[in-house]
Amino acid sequence: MNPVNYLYLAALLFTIGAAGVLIRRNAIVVFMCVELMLNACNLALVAFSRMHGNLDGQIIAFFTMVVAAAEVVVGLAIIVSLFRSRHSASVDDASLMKL
Amino acid sequence: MSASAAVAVHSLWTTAAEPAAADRIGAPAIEYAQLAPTLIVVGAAVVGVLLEAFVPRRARYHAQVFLTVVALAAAFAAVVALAAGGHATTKAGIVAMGAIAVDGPALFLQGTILLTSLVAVFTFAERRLDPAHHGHRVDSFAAEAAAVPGSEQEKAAVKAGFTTTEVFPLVLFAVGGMLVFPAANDLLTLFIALEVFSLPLYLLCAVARRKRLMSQEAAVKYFLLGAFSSAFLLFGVALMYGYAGSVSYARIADVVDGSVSDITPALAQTMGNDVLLLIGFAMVLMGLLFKVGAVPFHMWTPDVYQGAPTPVTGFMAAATKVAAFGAMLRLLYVVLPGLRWDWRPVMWGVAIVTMLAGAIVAITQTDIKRLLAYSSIAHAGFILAGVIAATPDGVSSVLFYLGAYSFVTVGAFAVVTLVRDAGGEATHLSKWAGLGRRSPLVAAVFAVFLLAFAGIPLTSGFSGKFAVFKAAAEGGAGALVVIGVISSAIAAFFYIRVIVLMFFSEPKPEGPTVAVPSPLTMTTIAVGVAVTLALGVAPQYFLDLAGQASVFVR
Amino acid sequence: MENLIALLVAAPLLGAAVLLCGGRRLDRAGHWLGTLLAAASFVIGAVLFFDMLGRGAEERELHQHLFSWVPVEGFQADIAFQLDQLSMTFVLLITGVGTLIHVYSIGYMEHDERRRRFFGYLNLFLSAMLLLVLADNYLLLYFGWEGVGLASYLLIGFWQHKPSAATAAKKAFLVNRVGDMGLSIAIMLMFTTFGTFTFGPVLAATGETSEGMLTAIGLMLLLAACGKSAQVPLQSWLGDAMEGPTPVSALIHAATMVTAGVYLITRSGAIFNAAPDAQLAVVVVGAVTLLFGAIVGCAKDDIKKALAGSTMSQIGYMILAAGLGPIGYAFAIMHLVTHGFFKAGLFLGAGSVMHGMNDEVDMRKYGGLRKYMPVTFVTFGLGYLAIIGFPGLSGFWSKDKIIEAAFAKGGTEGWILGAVTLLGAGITAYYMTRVMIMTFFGEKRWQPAPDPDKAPSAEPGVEVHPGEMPHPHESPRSMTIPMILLAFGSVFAGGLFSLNSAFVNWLKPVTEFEHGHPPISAGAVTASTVVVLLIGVGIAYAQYGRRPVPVVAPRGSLLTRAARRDLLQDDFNHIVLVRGGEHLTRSLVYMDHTLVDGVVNGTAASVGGLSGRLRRLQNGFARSYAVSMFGGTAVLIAATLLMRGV
Amino acid sequence: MSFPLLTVTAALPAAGAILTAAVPAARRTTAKWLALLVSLGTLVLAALVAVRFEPGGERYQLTESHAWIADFGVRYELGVDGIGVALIALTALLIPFIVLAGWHDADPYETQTKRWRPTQGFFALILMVEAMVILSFAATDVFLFYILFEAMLIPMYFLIGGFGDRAHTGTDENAAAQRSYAAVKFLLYNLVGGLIMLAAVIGLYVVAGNFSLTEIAAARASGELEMATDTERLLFLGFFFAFAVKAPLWPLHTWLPNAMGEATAPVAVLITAVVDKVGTFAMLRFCLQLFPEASKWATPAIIVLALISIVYGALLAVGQRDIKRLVAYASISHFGFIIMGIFAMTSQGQSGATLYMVNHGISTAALMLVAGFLITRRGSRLIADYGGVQKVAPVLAGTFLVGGLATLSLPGLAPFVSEFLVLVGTFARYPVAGIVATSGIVLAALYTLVLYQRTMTGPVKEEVRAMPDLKARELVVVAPLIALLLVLGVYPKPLTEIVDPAVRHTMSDVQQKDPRPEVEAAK
Repeated sequence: MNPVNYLYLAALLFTIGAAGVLIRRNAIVVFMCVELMLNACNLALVAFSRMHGNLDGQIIAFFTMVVAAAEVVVGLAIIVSLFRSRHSASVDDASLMKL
Repeated sequence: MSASAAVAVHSLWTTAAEPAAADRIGAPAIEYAQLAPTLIVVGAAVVGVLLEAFVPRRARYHAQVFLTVVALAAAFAAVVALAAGGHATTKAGIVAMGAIAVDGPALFLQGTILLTSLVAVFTFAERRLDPAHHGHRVDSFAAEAAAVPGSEQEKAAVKAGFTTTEVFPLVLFAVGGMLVFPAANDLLTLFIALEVFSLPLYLLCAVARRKRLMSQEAAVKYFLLGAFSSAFLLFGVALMYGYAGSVSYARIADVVDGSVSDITPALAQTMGNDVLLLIGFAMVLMGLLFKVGAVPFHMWTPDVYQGAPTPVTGFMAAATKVAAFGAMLRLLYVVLPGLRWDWRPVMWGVAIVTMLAGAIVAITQTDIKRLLAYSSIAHAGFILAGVIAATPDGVSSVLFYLGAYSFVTVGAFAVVTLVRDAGGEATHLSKWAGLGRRSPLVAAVFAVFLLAFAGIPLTSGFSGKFAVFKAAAEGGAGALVVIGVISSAIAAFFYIRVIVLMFFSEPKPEGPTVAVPSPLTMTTIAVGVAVTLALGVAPQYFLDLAGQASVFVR
Repeated sequence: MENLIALLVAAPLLGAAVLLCGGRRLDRAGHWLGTLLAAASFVIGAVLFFDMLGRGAEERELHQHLFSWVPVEGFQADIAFQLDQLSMTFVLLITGVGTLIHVYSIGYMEHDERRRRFFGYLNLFLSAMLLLVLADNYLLLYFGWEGVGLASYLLIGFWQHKPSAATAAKKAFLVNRVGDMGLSIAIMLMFTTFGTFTFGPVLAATGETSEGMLTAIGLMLLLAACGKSAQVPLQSWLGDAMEGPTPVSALIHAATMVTAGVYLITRSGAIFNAAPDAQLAVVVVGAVTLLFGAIVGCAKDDIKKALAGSTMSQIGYMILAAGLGPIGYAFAIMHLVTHGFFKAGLFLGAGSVMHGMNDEVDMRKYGGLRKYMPVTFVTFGLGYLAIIGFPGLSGFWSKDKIIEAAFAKGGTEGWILGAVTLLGAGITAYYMTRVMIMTFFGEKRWQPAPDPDKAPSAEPGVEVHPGEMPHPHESPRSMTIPMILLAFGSVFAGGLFSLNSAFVNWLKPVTEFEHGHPPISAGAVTASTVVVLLIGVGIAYAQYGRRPVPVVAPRGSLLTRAARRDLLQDDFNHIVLVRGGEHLTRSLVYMDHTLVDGVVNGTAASVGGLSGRLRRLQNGFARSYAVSMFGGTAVLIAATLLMRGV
Repeated sequence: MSFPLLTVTAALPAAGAILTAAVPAARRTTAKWLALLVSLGTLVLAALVAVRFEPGGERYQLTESHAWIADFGVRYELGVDGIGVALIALTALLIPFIVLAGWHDADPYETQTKRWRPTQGFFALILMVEAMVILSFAATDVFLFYILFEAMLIPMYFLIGGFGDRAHTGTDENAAAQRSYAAVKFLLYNLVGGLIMLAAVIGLYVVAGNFSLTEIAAARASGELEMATDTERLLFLGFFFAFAVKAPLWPLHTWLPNAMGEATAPVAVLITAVVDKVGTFAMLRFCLQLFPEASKWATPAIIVLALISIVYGALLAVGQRDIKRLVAYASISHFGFIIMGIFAMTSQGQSGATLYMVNHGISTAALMLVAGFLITRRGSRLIADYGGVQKVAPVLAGTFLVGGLATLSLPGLAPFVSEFLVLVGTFARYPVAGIVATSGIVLAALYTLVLYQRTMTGPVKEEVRAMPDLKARELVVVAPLIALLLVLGVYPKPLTEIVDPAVRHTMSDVQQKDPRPEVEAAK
């Protein structure tokens, strides 16, 4: 089957993720959408790797997963601390600083 | 444009290095010597973590400060040694299996980053600005970042004299990432380095001792948007990999130029499809533009600059820009010179919008930190003008500008930490009224920094601005220079507004006090002023340095 | 010999410098020093004069080159003097009359605490005036020209505490400046045409350029002359100039400075001779002013203003004569000299009268003074006879010649000019008789002295007690002697000059002279002059001698009223120039603020507004930031693709 | 490499500035004397420059040249021609008087804190400005000049904004507001001008490859350095704009009245008599030498603007109610004359313009400083608040009158010579312009005499009845200036001798010959 379709899928996932970031209010969900985007990237990488028949893409995918994991750690730490001090994880509530 | 021509132009600012055999499987050969700076810093960071774990709380602060300062100093020494050893020019090369380039720009920027971080770290370690709580000296960071603001737990932590000494390892990690970022020689390293220096910064933003809510909010915004942008960057990486079948800069460049020998059918197919390349490039570029805070990817800047603890802001504003522009230079000059005719117009647009928007919006700011944030946006625009030049002078001018700018920034934010009232730093401009009457010296110093930002002659700001504009003009971007000049005229307005405020308006009775800092912050400010004036009056030496360092290895 | 010329100028200049910088310690001796130096300058002048007489008509012209003033590439202006018969005439007049008036002032200004400064100014004037007539190039002449302007400004406004005086001074300077514009433009024209503005070369080279250019230069010179010599249309300042102390009016605004215009035109004769149109303009100006001044003189009740009007008219004669060209120059100068004597005499007389009458200037409040101040009466009377041209006295000789010359112009022009001059002679007789009668004859119409606060025009000096009746008395010797001497001048000078036309021969080498041939015999002209004269006197006698003169001026005819207001010239100036100017400046100030400044401020404001609007995009919501990033990326991608045209 | 006289001449005041600033707060008088001595020393050095300069010799003399910023093709190059010498002399001459006149202008208010040291700052800034101005008159490197041209603004800015005229109407608050408005306006106008010039400077570098005035000019003359017409014109405009703001030329003039009105009289003199001269000087030296063709191209427009400045400035001066603003607008009119003289492109015009710079400096200084003394006595800048001063303070009034007469360029006083030269020079090429400009002499008389009449003559106002006459210090300030006006009015030869050769050079740079007199031309 033509690997290009995977690319289309990846693009689709990426767009969905981006849309989620733009639409959802809850910081956690937003962050999950970012993760989705990262995974879209992984899919694309793997697809290309397959297409070119070399391993770079797949290696990068592994790196990406690690990075994503690290991001989760940092991100959740920040979001949770925010949640605890405000009792809300809505990104829209957090707007002390503007203009 | 034809491949040969591309190569010709290309060779303007690159020298060929013996091809690093990336895909040969075998024990990786790591040139530790040439990676020394990064290794020192990262190693020290790890040690710092261990210190956190094992050293008793009393001693941590001193241990960490000592470790950090020594590490940064040592790393800087290593950079100097490398440069002296000719690795910046003759012996420049690709190391770590083609992952990292050790060449002029890389070393110059690493040196700059290390020095800036060093002076910035002094402000991290400053503990004299606020009166001691319960007999414990306090710095700018929360006693216990995890504790809810205003909670009993926090009070207890303060009582116990906790301090977030973790910031020092975090800074070291960030610096480590920044050192790699401009030296990254393949897209993967680029991405990893980006994350390595971003994540600690997200955390650092969150740990302010005063105004913690704002601090946390800043962190969240920075983090979400940062992650968002890095996702874009990663997708861009994926697409470019898809296009070239490799993430190595050299390889991609060849593919772009069409000067590759071994063309597999797949490669032939993807090579034909420039859309991959262009979209990929655009997305990677977006990731970098986000980091340098170029319009329209700048919107995090004011909020984060304002919310983050001021020492962090200073560090971030200075070092991040250096690293990110370094990476951008390498990407544009090494990977995509063949695409010059595609990216230059786009960058033109970005530069123009950035310069103007930064300058214009700054006019109506009322908070000094936000003001500086917008000024940093405008400066990003100026630097972009130099990047666009696409000439060796362009590179050197950008390098010079980055060096000059980062010290002014660190110094300026260091001064901001000094002006305090009951609520911590008094960052609202109205509070600065009549500062010149209260403490002429501090006001004068800050005026010097502002004048440098405004690019008044005899300050480093002018030398830098002149350098980039000159490069841009020679690169045929005359219109850009004119717009740059106009926007600096607009920008001048608000810098001057602050000066007027400080010197010509009567001080308010309930105005802020100017804390007398410890030698640490004094050093920071002193270095800032010294460099500002030195680069303003006699920039030749540093221009030479930047000039010699302006050749990328490929 | 020629090295003495500089001393002529230097002596009074030294006096001015010393007196003005010397400070109070000179107050007691100051006036003597001033007078002495004026006299010194006169003596030097006399020496030079006799030396000049000693030499043949041709080598009488002397030159002295002091140093080069403004040496610039292609531009040479020197401080250099030229003393020929023409300038010599003026030197003698200026220093002579000047010295007399210095003497007179010693008495007249006795009670003024700023007398030292007054003499300083007088000396300044003398040196400037001498510089004017001795200069050998137009730029240096301009130097003197403005110098006398300054002196006149300072002296008119000498009693600065009087707003009227200050205003008059300013007015005089400004009107003169308008004239000066003409002079400087003339100089520029000369420079661009001849490459120089030294008398010799310029006047020699008139043949080498177009008549149009010469006409232009001539007209510009005429403008200058109008300003300095109070000719229509720039005459308005002279009347107000009478605000100055009387000696000043006598010296500057009667005898010397105001005649500078005549000098200028005569000096530039060569130019005018080659530019008939310019000459015509000169003649017209002269004729008009001649009548204008005369008419104004008839209506004024202020004795000095009446005399001022007459001065204007007499100078009109001179200008007219000068406009006639070679047939007139000599007579213009001759009349200038005689006029210098008798008009100065008249003014000093008037001053002496005022001195005796608590500084009252309104003739309607004089009357019957002849018994009380005989010397003044006699000298003034002689001056009167002289000016109306009573046969045998100075005025007769000079004016009669001018009238002849006017007729001699020939053609209808000649007739018209002749008629005008004759008419002028008649009017002169009328208003001078009027002055004479109102002042010295008839019954007393004295009034108690006005309250100085109400009428600030009272000259400080004789202490005046409000309400006190004046007690006329003869003036001190220091004042009468000069009057007597001048009276001599006004009686005999004319005759002397005309003795086998000595004066004409004297000037001929400079101004070249040709005999005019009037269509009617000279005798007839003279006769008609005398007749007209008698008519004038008769009318005046009928009006003022026969019936009492009302103390309060009757309303009078339209013309009279207009004449009292200087024929509405000031009103015109006020409405058109002053008001218009005020409006212009006010609107310009407004424009500068709103328009020129407004544009810049507006730009700044609009940038600020833009900033405010852009600022709102920064609304603090992370998601909207994300949107801008997303959109930005989209644009970035689109742009990149577009660049490639994919 | 001979003795670096020019550098030293500029370095002395700079060093003096630092020393003065370092004088401890309590020792105000010491600071004043120090500043005075330094300025006098500088005067001596400037005199030395004038002596060492041979009119007949090289175009640029006392030259110095050191490498500075090779990357920008910038060298530290100094050298003076006659024009530079004249203006350096003027600067060095005026500063002592400015210092002396401002002796008490920066004494602290009672309310001010101990740590705030206005006095030292005031004199230090003045000296700093002097140093920069002198150096900019001597700079033969475009970049060096530009840097000084811009850097000069900062001390001036603090002088204007930090030390306002204490005689103001209204509350202290809005006085302070007006003052900082004036300061900001001054800075922004000039900064914008400077930045636009920066673009042109960069452009020049791109075209020429270095910044050495002499080299570029030579290359231009020899034709080695060709400039596309449009390029040259754009560059010219970039330079000219900055100078026109500084000069200032209508319609870029509005900053001057504010600045001069709000600043203390000595600072106002510093602005108009010294700093603004840099603008006109630069037109003569840089615009004409670097862009001769463009200069010729722009001349008609510039002449028109200059004419507008002359008439407009004079008319607005007539309309002013504030003495200092009046003088400011008068200066605008005079700058119109200077610029017209420069661009008339005749040797009379340009010599005249140069003399005009010097004479205007002296005359304005005389007038403005006396006005300052007057204002400090009465505590008001409004003309309407005065009257009859002549009666109570004759010496003050007399000197004021002389200053005024100089301003209306009365023959015998220095400005007449220069003004007439400018007029003749302009008339020779542009008769109409010459004639229109001549109307300026009437207007000048108008505003000067009106000012004198309203303030000095008439009945004595109550408020001025007790006004003391000039003190010794003030007399020391004014008398020499007036003497100088008289001397230069009658014997300007020493000046013209120095200036003439320089003008001849400039004329040859723009390849212009004086129009020959009609009579000669006919032959």
